[in-house]
Amino acid sequence: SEAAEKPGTDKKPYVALISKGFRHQFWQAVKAGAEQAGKEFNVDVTFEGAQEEGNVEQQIQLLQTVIDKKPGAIGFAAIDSQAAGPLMTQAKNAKIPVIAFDSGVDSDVPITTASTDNLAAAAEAAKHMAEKIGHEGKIAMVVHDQTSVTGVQRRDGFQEYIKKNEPKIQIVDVQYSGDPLKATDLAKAILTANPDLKGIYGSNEGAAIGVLHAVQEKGLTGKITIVGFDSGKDQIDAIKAGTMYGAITQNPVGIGYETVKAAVAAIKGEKLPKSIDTGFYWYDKTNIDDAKISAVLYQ
Amino acid sequence: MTLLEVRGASKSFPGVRALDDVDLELRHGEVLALVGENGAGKSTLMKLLSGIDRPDGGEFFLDGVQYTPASPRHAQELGISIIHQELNLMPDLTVAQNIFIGREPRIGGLLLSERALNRRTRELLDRLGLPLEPTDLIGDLTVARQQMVEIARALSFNARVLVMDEPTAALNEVEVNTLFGLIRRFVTPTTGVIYISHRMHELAEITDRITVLRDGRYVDTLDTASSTVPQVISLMVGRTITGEQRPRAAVVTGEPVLSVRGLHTKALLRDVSFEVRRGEILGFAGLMGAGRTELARALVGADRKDGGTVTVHGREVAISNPADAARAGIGYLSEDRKRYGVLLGRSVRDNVVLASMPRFTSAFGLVADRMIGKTATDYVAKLRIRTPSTGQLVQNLSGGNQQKTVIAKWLVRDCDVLIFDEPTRGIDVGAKDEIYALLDELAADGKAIVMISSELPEVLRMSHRIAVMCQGRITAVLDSTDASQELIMDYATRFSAQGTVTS
Amino acid sequence: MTAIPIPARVRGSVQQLLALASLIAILVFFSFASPYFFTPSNLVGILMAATVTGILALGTTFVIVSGGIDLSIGTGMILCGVMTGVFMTYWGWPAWAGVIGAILFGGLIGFINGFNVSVLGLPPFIATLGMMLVASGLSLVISGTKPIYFKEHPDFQLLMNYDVIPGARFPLGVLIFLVLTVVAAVVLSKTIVGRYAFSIGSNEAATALSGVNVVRWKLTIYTIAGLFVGIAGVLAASRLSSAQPVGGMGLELEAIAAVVIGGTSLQGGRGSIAGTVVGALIVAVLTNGLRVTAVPQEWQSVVVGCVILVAVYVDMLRRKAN
Amino acid sequence: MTAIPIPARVRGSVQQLLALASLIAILVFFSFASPYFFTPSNLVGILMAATVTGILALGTTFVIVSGGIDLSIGTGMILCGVMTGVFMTYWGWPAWAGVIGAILFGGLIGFINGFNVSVLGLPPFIATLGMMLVASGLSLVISGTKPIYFKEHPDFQLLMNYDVIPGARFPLGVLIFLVLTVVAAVVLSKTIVGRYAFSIGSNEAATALSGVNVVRWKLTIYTIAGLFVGIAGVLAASRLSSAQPVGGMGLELEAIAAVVIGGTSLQGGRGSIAGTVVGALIVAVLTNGLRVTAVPQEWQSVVVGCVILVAVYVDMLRRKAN
Ligand SMILES: Nc1ncnc2c1ncn2[C@@H]1O[C@H](COP(=O)(O)OP(=O)(O)OP(=O)(O)O)[C@@H](O)[C@H]1O
Ligand SMILES: Nc1ncnc2c1ncn2[C@@H]1O[C@H](COP(=O)(O)OP(=O)(O)OP(=O)(O)O)[C@@H](O)[C@H]1O
Ligand SMILES: [Mg+2]
Ligand SMILES: [Mg+2]
Repeated sequence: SEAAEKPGTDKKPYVALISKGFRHQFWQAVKAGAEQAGKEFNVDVTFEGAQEEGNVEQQIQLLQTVIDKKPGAIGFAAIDSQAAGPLMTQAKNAKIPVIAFDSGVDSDVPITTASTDNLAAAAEAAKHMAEKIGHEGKIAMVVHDQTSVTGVQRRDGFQEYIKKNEPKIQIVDVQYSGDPLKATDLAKAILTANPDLKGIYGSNEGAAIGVLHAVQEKGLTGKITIVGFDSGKDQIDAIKAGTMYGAITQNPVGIGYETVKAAVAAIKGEKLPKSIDTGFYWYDKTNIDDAKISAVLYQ
Repeated sequence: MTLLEVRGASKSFPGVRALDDVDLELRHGEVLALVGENGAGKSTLMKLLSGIDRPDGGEFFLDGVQYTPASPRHAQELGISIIHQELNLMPDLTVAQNIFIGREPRIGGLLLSERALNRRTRELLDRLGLPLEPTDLIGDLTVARQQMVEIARALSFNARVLVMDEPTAALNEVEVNTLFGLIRRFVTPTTGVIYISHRMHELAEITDRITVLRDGRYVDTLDTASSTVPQVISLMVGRTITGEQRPRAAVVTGEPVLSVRGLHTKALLRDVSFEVRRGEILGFAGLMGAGRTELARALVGADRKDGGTVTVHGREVAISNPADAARAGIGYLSEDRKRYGVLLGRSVRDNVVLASMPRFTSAFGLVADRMIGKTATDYVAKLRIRTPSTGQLVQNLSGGNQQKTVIAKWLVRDCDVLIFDEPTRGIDVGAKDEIYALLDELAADGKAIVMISSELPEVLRMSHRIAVMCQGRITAVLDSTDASQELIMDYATRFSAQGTVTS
Repeated sequence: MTAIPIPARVRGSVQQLLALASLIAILVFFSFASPYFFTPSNLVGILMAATVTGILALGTTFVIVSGGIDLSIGTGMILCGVMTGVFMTYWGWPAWAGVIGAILFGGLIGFINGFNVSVLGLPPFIATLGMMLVASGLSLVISGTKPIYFKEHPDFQLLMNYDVIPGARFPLGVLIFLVLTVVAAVVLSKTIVGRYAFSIGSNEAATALSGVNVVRWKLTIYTIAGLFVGIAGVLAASRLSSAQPVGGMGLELEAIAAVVIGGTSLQGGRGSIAGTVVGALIVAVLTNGLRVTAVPQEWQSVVVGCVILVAVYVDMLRRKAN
Repeated sequence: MTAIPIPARVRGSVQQLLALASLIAILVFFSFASPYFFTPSNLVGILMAATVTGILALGTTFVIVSGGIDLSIGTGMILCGVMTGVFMTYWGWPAWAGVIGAILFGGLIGFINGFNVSVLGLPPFIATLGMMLVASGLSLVISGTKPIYFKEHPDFQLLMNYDVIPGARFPLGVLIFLVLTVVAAVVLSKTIVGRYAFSIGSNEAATALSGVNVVRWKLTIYTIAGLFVGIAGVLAASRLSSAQPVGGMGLELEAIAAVVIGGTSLQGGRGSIAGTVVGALIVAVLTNGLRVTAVPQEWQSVVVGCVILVAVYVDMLRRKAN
């Protein structure tokens, strides 16, 4: 109902979530999970993210505004946790419990963290890539972003796994873009410069879609192993059709849900574990229709 | 020893040899006229003198000492002050700020003192007797007043040599007299003035000698006292011009083409009514700021009207912008060539056809370049526009030739009513006669012509009837047979005590 | 006076040749730097990468020549893509109707810009900045912040990708870009709207006083730019076989840069379509070349920035020398 | 002649008052719309949000008044922030030296822009677009694509956050913004560089003919803008207690929008610092108000876009009526 969405119009507790962005489907799925929990536990939930994903300054401003509204609890997915330090202290002084989500907040203020281990998830993607290409050959990476924690972890987790376990696999290029159109042109250039490439990894939905279209446009469908991240209809279809090998998905709905659930517990003063693992899954043609997987995929 | 001497100055532009081995000598205490046809190279020579352009060859001497002006500032420091043909003012700054740009009074070397600036400007303006407000924005002033600011600025330097490139082109008789007074006061045994003008009758009044340029070359220098106007003109154009005096025309009795009733604007115009007949030239005379330009602009919809009707060929027309006016058959040639006349960055060709593009466009919207080229060539020849080709950018033409280009634009459009605001501004004597002939021809063709001019002899010579304006009202409409300079000036100064006109 | 006539036409084409020279220099450089660069497939890739920005730049050339600016083309394009999805997927229109609808929608965006600029008299920068924000928000609102897929129209992606030359890979999208270039060049240099764009850009007040209905023609000019935005949006959606509701910000600067690199003056009154295409290609070739030669990405924008400066500077010097 | 003299001074201040009226209207609206809006802490929050963009807008007002444009302020600010990190963390300079160093570095960026524009004669749009790209790349290169933290200077964040009024929350950063506003206003309206900025923007050729060394003064003007960029960069870094190497793109448009909303003409020659501040506040208040009233985020940019259009239009109408 209208009233339920407006904070402060009744005595319901209010939980404010500040995320890294809101435009991408991933965040929309987190939002959906959070709102679901909001209904279930009868709390008001708002969800806001930086207009421009990765803009620390914008996120800090959102956080400031929210703290001024004195919510019952705050959920926070920090773009840069150190940058948020002063505001974390401010929240603590105002006695507003903070729940970190998506990635950790490097501060002792948050009571708990609902997140996925991005390093481990990326390593899982690397493992599947290595198996598929027979543990040797050249591969490349298209990473959605060069500086954010998820971007860096999804890059480093992948790279480190290959370095440690796959001596015959060579990563020839790492380029950055999460915009599908730009990622397409960029992946095409990588394919051009490396005719003997065996596989490409795309570190989020936008990057993976870009890689997919680049391979199609180059007429290399089936010859290049594509491993992606997140979900979305394009990736799901491509995996079903066999044009993409598989992808890692987090459980974005679960992240949102767990965050609000933890916030409610914190408002009530209940004890919470130090971290809540929301998990990740590898999915490909063989398991995509499993109930456990399809529950965490968003279209 | 001479005050200023030029020896063998040469200057070329792409496609044009503007100056070819020109000599010039300015003596102490004299006013030297520099005359020549449009494009003869007068302005170019002055630009070399004042350090704006570098010469290709030639030497300059000031009091016998050779100098090479490196920049306008350098020339100024040497004591050479110049009023350019094209206005060079900052429209967003005030009168005072414009006059003292680069020489602002400061407090403690850091902060500007607006008060001191305005005081000094007020002193200067009072000394020169110019009716200007130091704090007015230049952009709000008419061309004539802007020209006065230029004059004030040039005189504010302690100059030895004052160069005036057509300072009177935008002025009318009264202001011209003010200017001459200023020049006479400026000239002392240590100073001199170079005076460029196309108004021949001014030369006798103010100058001592006359130097003539033709086609970028030095022709001759005459003593003003011992030479006649036809003599000067024939040197200028290289042939004799029979400056035939047009017989004063009889009253035209064709049907009215344009009739204006009760035109009114908030700022100035009060109940202006007049009509122009087929085949008639209606002259508009008045002092600066009388409202003639404002009338023309309101009429064609360039400015807001607050009342009044306009009828063309007996049908009332609603005009809310110049496009409506053009559709109704009314064309307006503005007095401010640079701002409202030409497209400086486009070719002569593009300018000439600008008002008539649809005529040169096929059904598919494609423009007929060949036809445009032909038309442009025709008019360049007809008006003797001096340009290497019709593709030349208008900004590279001399001032007078730019003016001819604007006139050509309206000739191509073929309107029933043509309003010419100062049509001969900056045009040389020979060309002026050509334009007069053209206007006569247009009238004879059955067009109705409104001619606004600040040169009374021109108004008297050309018009069948003359409307005189004062303070936004028409104070008289005279038949040309009855009109005289004195009578016109009388009606042009019919101010009333309350600021309204009694007529 | 001795006239040495150099027809303006000849000088004009020499200038374009010179801008082209910068492009060729860059092409030659990368051809030596990487064996993979000067291959048919990579060159086609460059053209594809240039298509969307290039089409935006074509349309915005009209606006810039007329002395205006259009900041709404980037997010406007995204919105047109979303509208393609709305028409074809949500409303079930046939593909041709969806495409035409989205292009006309682009025209509508342009028309509104033109209205704000010419009728209301807002500064073009502000009018189109406002539209940029509005369009970026509306894309999200209309799409529900999800990509829209063309389920019912699996062939829609052929609009960009169909190989026009059997055997060789030459995508339809690139052909469309080339055709649009010719159309834009003809419209700008040979039709009345093009002439008026130049006149208005050169001196709007004088053009109006010449009896030209400046309001109407500015409306037309912005609408033309909007139609190009619509086409770009449709092609971008076709390429990704989905309407992506995010992005587009920054694309306007890229397109305007292409126009300016091509020698069109932001003051208005001067410019050419040929220049714009060369400008768009310079950016596309540079970006691709740096990727193919695997220059670390953080250095890429440094290099692109410097090359743009140098290219425009060299172009300017040569013009002066002319 | 009946002169009806309206001194330029009076007209100017009336205009500013009117722009202020739009701001007040928005403030009143949100005060009624949300109980959280008109609270001291939220108002201070708005000022803090306006600080960085506002300071950028102050500097760029000089450039725009002089008829130029500066697109490099957004990424340039990011680069200055990174340099703060380099000086203070990598090189171990004391805080005061790091701050001054970074501000001077901003001046250097501005100086290079000024050099490219006035000495080389590049169009300001291109010159500063090139710098925008170079700065955004250099930030990544220099920082190693990682944020730089001020480990050795835990107090550095106080530069932005220190409460100047004991007890009440009024951060030092906002005070700095206010002081800079006064400084900029004095420099623009009362000193020679301000006067020449107006003069150059009004008619550059005529200014040069008047003997003003236009090249030198344009260098100065761009350098001033650069110094403001440096200050903004330092404050942004202080606020985040880290130098973030990404972002900044788009901020230039926001700052320019503030300047234009404030009544400064992009043609140059007209403008004021007071207007710029009001423009910056309009954007900041609007953004904050929409958040506080919990307008869905995808609608926010639509609303901001529309309000900007309306505010500028109303301002224009009132000016005309004057
Ligand atoms: N920058 C330029 N580029 C090309 N040609 C030029 C340039 N400046 C002047 N010219 C040409 O040089 C010639 C002389 O021009 P100038 O302006 O000196 O004439 P003028 O005697 O002052 O004429 P007017 O009486 O019309 O003002 C003209 O043919 C003009 O077209
Ligand atoms: N753009 C403007 N802004 C403000 N006032 C103006 C403007 N243009 C003209 N005026 C004023 O309107 C009055 C009429 O000027 P207008 O130009 O119509 O006179 P005019 O008879 O054509 O004289 P001239 O053209 O010789 O100066 C003058 O008082 C002038 O100061
Ligand atoms: Mg001249
Ligand atoms: Mg007049």
